[in-house]
Amino acid sequence: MFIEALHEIWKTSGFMALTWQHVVMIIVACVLIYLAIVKKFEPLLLLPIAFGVLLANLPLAGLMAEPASASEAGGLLYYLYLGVKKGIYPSLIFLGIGAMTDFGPLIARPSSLLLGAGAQFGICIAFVVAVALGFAPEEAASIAIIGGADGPTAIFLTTRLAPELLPAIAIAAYSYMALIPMIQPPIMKALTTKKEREIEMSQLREVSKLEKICFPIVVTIVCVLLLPSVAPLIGMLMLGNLFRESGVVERLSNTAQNALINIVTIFLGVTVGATAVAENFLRPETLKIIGLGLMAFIFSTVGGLLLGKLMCWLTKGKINPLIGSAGVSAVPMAARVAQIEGQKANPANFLLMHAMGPNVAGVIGSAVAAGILLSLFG
Amino acid sequence: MFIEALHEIWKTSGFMALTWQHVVMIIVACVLIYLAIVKKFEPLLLLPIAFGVLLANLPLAGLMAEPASASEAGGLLYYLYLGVKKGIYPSLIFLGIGAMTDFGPLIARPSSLLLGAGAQFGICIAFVVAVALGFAPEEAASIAIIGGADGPTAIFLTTRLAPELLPAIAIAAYSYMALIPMIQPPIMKALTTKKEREIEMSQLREVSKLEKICFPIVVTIVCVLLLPSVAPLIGMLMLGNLFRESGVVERLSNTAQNALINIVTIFLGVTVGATAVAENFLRPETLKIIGLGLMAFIFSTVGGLLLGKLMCWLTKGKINPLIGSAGVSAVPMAARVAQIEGQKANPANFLLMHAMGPNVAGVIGSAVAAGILLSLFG
Amino acid sequence: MFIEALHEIWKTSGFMALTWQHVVMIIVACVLIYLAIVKKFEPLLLLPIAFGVLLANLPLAGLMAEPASASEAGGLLYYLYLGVKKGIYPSLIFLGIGAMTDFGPLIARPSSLLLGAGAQFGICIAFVVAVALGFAPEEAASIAIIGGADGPTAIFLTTRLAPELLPAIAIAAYSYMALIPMIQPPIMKALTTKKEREIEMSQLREVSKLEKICFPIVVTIVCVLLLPSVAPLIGMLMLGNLFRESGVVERLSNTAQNALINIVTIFLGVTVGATAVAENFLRPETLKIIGLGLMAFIFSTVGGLLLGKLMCWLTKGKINPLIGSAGVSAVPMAARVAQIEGQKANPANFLLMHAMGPNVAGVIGSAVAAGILLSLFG
Amino acid sequence: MTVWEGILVAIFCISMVFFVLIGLSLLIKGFSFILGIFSSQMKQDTTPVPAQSETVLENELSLGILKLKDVDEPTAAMIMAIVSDESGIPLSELCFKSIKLLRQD
Amino acid sequence: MTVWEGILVAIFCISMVFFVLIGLSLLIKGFSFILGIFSSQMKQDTTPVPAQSETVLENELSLGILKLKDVDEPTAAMIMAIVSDESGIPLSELCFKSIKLLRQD
Amino acid sequence: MTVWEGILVAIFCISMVFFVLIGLSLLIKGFSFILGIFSSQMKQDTTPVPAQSETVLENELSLGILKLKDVDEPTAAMIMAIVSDESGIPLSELCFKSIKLLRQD
Ligand code: NA
Ligand code: NA
Ligand code: NA
Repeated sequence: MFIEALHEIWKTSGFMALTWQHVVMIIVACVLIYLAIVKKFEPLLLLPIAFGVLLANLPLAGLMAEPASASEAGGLLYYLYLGVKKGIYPSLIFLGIGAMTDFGPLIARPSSLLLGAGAQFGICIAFVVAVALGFAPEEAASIAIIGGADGPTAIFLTTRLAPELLPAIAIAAYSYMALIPMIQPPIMKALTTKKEREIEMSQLREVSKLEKICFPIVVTIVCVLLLPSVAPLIGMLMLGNLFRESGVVERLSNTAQNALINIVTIFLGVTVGATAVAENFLRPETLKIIGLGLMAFIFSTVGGLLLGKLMCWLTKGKINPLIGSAGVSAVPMAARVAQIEGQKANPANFLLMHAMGPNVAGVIGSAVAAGILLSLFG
Repeated sequence: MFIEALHEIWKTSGFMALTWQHVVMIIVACVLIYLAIVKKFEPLLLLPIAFGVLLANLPLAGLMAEPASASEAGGLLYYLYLGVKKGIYPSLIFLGIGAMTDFGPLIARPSSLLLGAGAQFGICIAFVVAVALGFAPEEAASIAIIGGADGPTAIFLTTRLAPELLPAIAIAAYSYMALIPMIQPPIMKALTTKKEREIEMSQLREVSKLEKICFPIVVTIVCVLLLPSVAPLIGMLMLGNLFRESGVVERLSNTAQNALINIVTIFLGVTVGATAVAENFLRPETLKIIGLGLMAFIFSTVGGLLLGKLMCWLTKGKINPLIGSAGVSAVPMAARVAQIEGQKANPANFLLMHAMGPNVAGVIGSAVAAGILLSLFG
Repeated sequence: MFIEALHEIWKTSGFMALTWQHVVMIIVACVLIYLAIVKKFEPLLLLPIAFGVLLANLPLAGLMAEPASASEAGGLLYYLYLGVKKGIYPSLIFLGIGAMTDFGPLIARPSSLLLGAGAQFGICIAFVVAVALGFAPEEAASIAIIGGADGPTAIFLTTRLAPELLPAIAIAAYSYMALIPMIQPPIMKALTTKKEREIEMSQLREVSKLEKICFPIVVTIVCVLLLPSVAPLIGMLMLGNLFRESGVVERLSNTAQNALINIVTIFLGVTVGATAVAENFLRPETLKIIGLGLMAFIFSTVGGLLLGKLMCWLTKGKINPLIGSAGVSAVPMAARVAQIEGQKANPANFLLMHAMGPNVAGVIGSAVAAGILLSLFG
Repeated sequence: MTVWEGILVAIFCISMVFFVLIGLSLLIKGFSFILGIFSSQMKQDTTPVPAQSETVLENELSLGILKLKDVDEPTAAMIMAIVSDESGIPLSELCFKSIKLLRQD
Repeated sequence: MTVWEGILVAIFCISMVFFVLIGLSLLIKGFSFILGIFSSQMKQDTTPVPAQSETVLENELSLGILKLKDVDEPTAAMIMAIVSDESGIPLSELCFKSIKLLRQD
Repeated sequence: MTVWEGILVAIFCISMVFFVLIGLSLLIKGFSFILGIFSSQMKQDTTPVPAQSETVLENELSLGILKLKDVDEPTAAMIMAIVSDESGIPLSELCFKSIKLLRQD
C-alpha cells in the first residue's frame, strides 16, 4: 500500500508529465524574470507575466483549469483571468493611468496630437506585413497594435480579436516598451540632423484648471461618439483624469492610482502570463509576432519623427522633431528618451515637458487605432 | 472599398445613432459634473455618477450591454454593475462608513436615537404622496427613502424594490444631501424661536471604550433580530464600527475606510449613473421623484425639529431643538449645519458634538426604515 | 390592517424563529469577539470570523442565502463566500504573506527546513486519531491540518475536502495559533534540558540579494512539480516573496501586503464565520475537532523539538533545540516564543533570527503536507 | 394601493422606526448602566467626547499629557506642527503619545 | 484578406487616426480659446506647466508662495526637506500651502 | 479507512514532507554554493541578516551610513526621531539613505 501511494503521488506529480516544451517555457519564464528584475524591463507587468508563464507550464498544476462542473472549483488563475477575458482589467488600468497622467502639456500645445497620430504609423505597416505573412485580419490587427506601444490597449484588443495570441503580444508589447531607450535613439539620430536636435522650444503656456477639467469630458464625448468600441478604454482613461483634475475626489484618485491599479496589475500580469502554455506559445507564430512587434515599434518611431520633421519645417524650426518619437506612448519612457537625445545635442535643451504632449497623445492615438480596428474586425 | 469602410465606420459611429434624448442626457451629465466639481455636491459619488450618465448616453458604446452569449463578453459596466444589482456595494460602503463613524456621542446621550427616528418623518409623508401620485407601493417606498438622506440605503432599497428608478433616486438622494446647507436653515429658523436656538447644552459624559465596543454588537443583535432584511446594512455598518473601536485590527479598519470603500464608490457611482439611459430617465416620473425627494427632505427636517422642540420642552430647555434637524443623517453635513445655526444665534454655542448623536442615529434610523419597507414590499 | 402588518413584521422578525441553538451560537460569537479583542487572539481573523458567526446565527437574515433564481439576488455573504469556495482568498492571503516574509534566515541555514518538516508531526498523529474516532479520511485530513498551525492552508484544504467542517477547523486553527505562547512553553521545558536551552547559536551568514531572488523561483518549480495540487498556495506565496525580494515592483509588493490582503482577510473571515450555523457547528464533532486540534498542535511542537534535539546532538551542540518548536509556523509568534524561552534560560541568548528559519519553513512544510493530503484524498 | 392604505403604511412605518429606536436607546442606557458598574472595578480606558468646538479644543491641548524625553517644549511644538501640517489633520485631532529625542550630543 | 486589401485597411486606419486626432486638436484649441475668454472674468486658478528640467524647477521654488506663520525661513526649509525626504517626493513636486508654528514660547 | 491504514497514510505523509523539504534544503544549499561562486565576480548587493535582538540593533545603527548634506548630526538624529515617531516604525527598522538640508541661509 505504501508503494502504491508513492506510485500514486509520482503519477500525479508534475515530473511524469513534464515535456521538453514545458522545460523550454520554464526557461522562457526565467529569462523574462531576469529581464524584469535585472534589466528592469517594465517590471510592474513583466514580472507578474513571467511568473504566470512559470506557473502555467508546471504541468498538472491546473491553475487555469475551467471548473469541471458547476459545483467543483476551477483553477485559481481561471477565476482571476475572467477579468482579462471580459476586458475589465485593461479598462481599470486605464482608470489608474488616467489618474496619473497630466494632459496639461497636450492642452498647451494641441498640435502634439498630430505627433501622437503619426506615431501610430507602425501599426499600419505591421498590419500589412502580418497580412502578407498569412495572419488572419483579426490576428494581424492584434499584432499590429503592439506598435501602439501601449500594453493595456494591446491586451484589450487582443482579448477581443485573437485571444490565442494574447501571451505573445502582451510579452512583446511590454518588452519593447522597456526597450524604448535602446530602439529609439539610433532611429532618432538617423532621421534627424544635429541642427534639428539642437532646437530649443519655447516654454509652454500655462493651462488653467478649467481647461484641464473640460479636457477629459470633451475627449470622452468626441472619441466615444466617433468610435463607440473604444469607450471602455477612453472612457475610463478620462474618468481617471477627471478624478485627478477635478481636485474634489482626491480619495478616489489616489485609490485609482494605487490600490486599484496595483491589484488589477497583479491579476492581469499573472493571468496573461498563464495563457502562455507551451502548445500555443512555442509556435513559429510567436517568433513572427516578436519580429512584427519590433518592426511596428520601429516604424511608429519613424512615423512620429517624420511628422516631427514636417512640423519643424512648417513652423520654421520651432518644433524639435525629436519630440515626435515620444508619440509612440510608452509614457513616460519615450519622453525621457527625447529629453536625453535633445540634451546630448544641446546641453541647454529641455524637451521633457514638450515631449510629454505627444507622449500622452500617443496613448489616445493607440486607443483610437484600437477602436478603429475593433470596428472593422470585432 | 475605402468608401465602404468609411461608411461602415460612420454607420457604427455614435453620431448616426444620436437622438435628442441622448443630447439632453449628455447635458444633464455635464450639469451634474458641474455641480459635483464647482458646487462640491457630494463629489465622491456625484462625480462618478455623472460620468456614468455621460458614458451610458453616448450611443452604441454598449458599456452596460449584457453578454449576448455565454462565450462573448458583455460591457465593462455591466460586470461592475453586478455588485449594485446583488446589493454588495452598498453594504461594503456601510462597512467603510461604520469604520469612519464615532458613535460615542450617541452612546453618551441615547435619547439622540429618538431624534434620529423623528427625522424619518419625511419618508412617511413622501410615501403617502407618492402613492397618491399613482406610483406602485414598491416605487413609492423607494422614492420615500430619499428622505432618509442616506445614499447607500436608498440605493440598496431601490435595487431591491424598483430598480428602474435607481438613477433618479440615487441622483436625487446625493444631490439633496449636498444641498442640506441650503434646505435646512430656513426651516430651522421658521420652526424654532431665537431663544430655543440659543440654548447651550451640557457637556456629554465620557464614553468608555468598553461601551463603544459593546455598542455595535448589541445594535447588530437587536436590529437584525427585529428586522432581518436590514442585516446587510446594519450588520456591515456595525462590523466596520467594531473594527474601529476594537483597536486590535487597525489594518482592517484602515482598509475598510480607504482602499475598499473608494474602489466600491468608484464602481457604484459609475454604474448607478450608467443606468440613467434616456429611455428610463427622461420621463415625467423623474421630475416627480425629484420633487418628492425634496419634499421628503423638508419633512424629515421638520420631523426632527419638532421632536427636538418636544424634547426641549420635556427636558425644560436642556435640549437645543436645532440638533433635531441633524437626525436626517447626511453625516456630518447636517450636524455642521446645526452647529452653524446654533452659533449664529449664540456665538458661545457649540452644538457640533451634540448634533453628531442624532446625526449618526439618523443613519441607523433610515436603515431601519428601509428594513421595514423591505419587509412590507420586498 | 395595522394589526395585520404588525403581525406580518413579527412573523418575519428573527425573534419568532430564534431557537436555543441560535442563542448558544450568538454566545459563542460573543466569546470569540471577547477572545479576539481582549485576549488579542489573532484578532485580524478571529474578529471577522466571530462577527460572521454572529451574523449567520441571527435567524432569517439570509446573508448566506443562495439566490432563489438567476434573476433574484442572493445574500451578501453568499457572494463574498464564493472566494472561499473557489479557493481564491487563501491563495491571495498567501500572496500577501509571501510579500511580508523574509526567507533570508531559511536560506542562510537550509537545515531549518528539516525542523519545519518535523513540526508537521502533529498532522500525522491527529490524522490517525481522527480516523480512529470514526471521521472519514477527508475529514480526518482536514482536521489534522490544524496541526500545521497555518490558517490559510487549513481553510484551503478544508474547503476542498470537508467544507462542512470549515468553521470549526478555521476557528480552532486561529485560536490555537493565538494560544502558542501558552501551549508551547511547558512542552519546551519538559522536553529540553536547561543546558540545551542555554545554547547560543553562531550568527547566520549574510544572504545575497541574488539568493533571495532565486529562492522563490526554485521553490515554486520544485514544489509545484512534485505536488501540483499545492500550486495555488506555494505559487502565490512565492510570487509575493518574489515581489518583495526583486526590489523592482515595490508598488505591487505594498499592495499585496496591505490593501489586497486586508480586503481578502475581511471577506474571508466574515464568510468563514458565517458558515458556522448552529446545525453544523453544535455537534459533538466540533468538540472532537477542538480536542484533535489541540493534540495536533502539541505533537507538532513535540516533533519540532525532538528533531531539534536530534540536530543538536548531530551538530554537537551547535543547534538550540528550542528553535525546533518554531517549525510549527504561526509566524512570527512561534519564533518569539523560542526567543523568550531561550532568553529565560540564558539572558545572552538571542534565538529570534535562528528560529525564523524553521518558522517560515513551517509554512512551506504545512503547504506541502496539505498538497500530499490533497493528492491522496482530493 | 389606495392613499388611505398608504397613510396606514406610513403610520405603521414611522411607529415601527420609533419602536425600534426607542428600544435601542433604552437598551443602550441599560447597557451603559451595567457596564458602568463593572468599569469601576476595571481599568478605565476612556476617551473623552469633546463637546466644545475645535478651536476651544486646540487651546485645551496641553503638552502635559505628552511624555517628552530630552526634548524641550518648543521643539515638541514644532514637531507637532510639522506632523499636523504634513498630514493635513488639524492639531486638535492629532494625538501624540510621546516625543523623544535620539542623541542630541 | 489579400495584401492589397490590407494596405487599403492600413491607409484607412491611419487616416482615421489622423482624422480623429486632428479633430480633437482643433476642438481643444477652440475650447481653450473660449475658456480663455471666460477665464478673464473668472478667478484664475492656474497651474504652471513646467517646461524646464526638474533641477531648474527646484531653484525656482520660492518661499514667497508659502504662508509662514511665526516660522523663520530656515526652519521652513528644514521642514520642507524633512517632508520631501520622508515621502520620497522630490521637493520640486511638493506643494506647501502654509507652515505655521504652534507656540514657540 | 481502518486505523491501520490511517497509520500507513500518516507515515507516508510525514515521510513525503521530509522527502520534499530535505530535497529543497539540499537544492538551496547547492544553489547558494553555485551563486556564491558567481557572486565573487559580481557586485555584491547583500543585506545582512540580523542575528541579535532589536535593542542591540538600535545601538548598532550608526549615522555613518547616512549621507548628510549640510545637516549636523543632532539635527539628523532629530529628523530620524520625528519620522520614527510619526510613522510608528521603531528606529531600528527605519532605513535612511540621506538627509539633506535645503538652504539654511
Ligand atoms: Na501609442
Ligand atoms: Na436618515
Ligand atoms: Na506548519
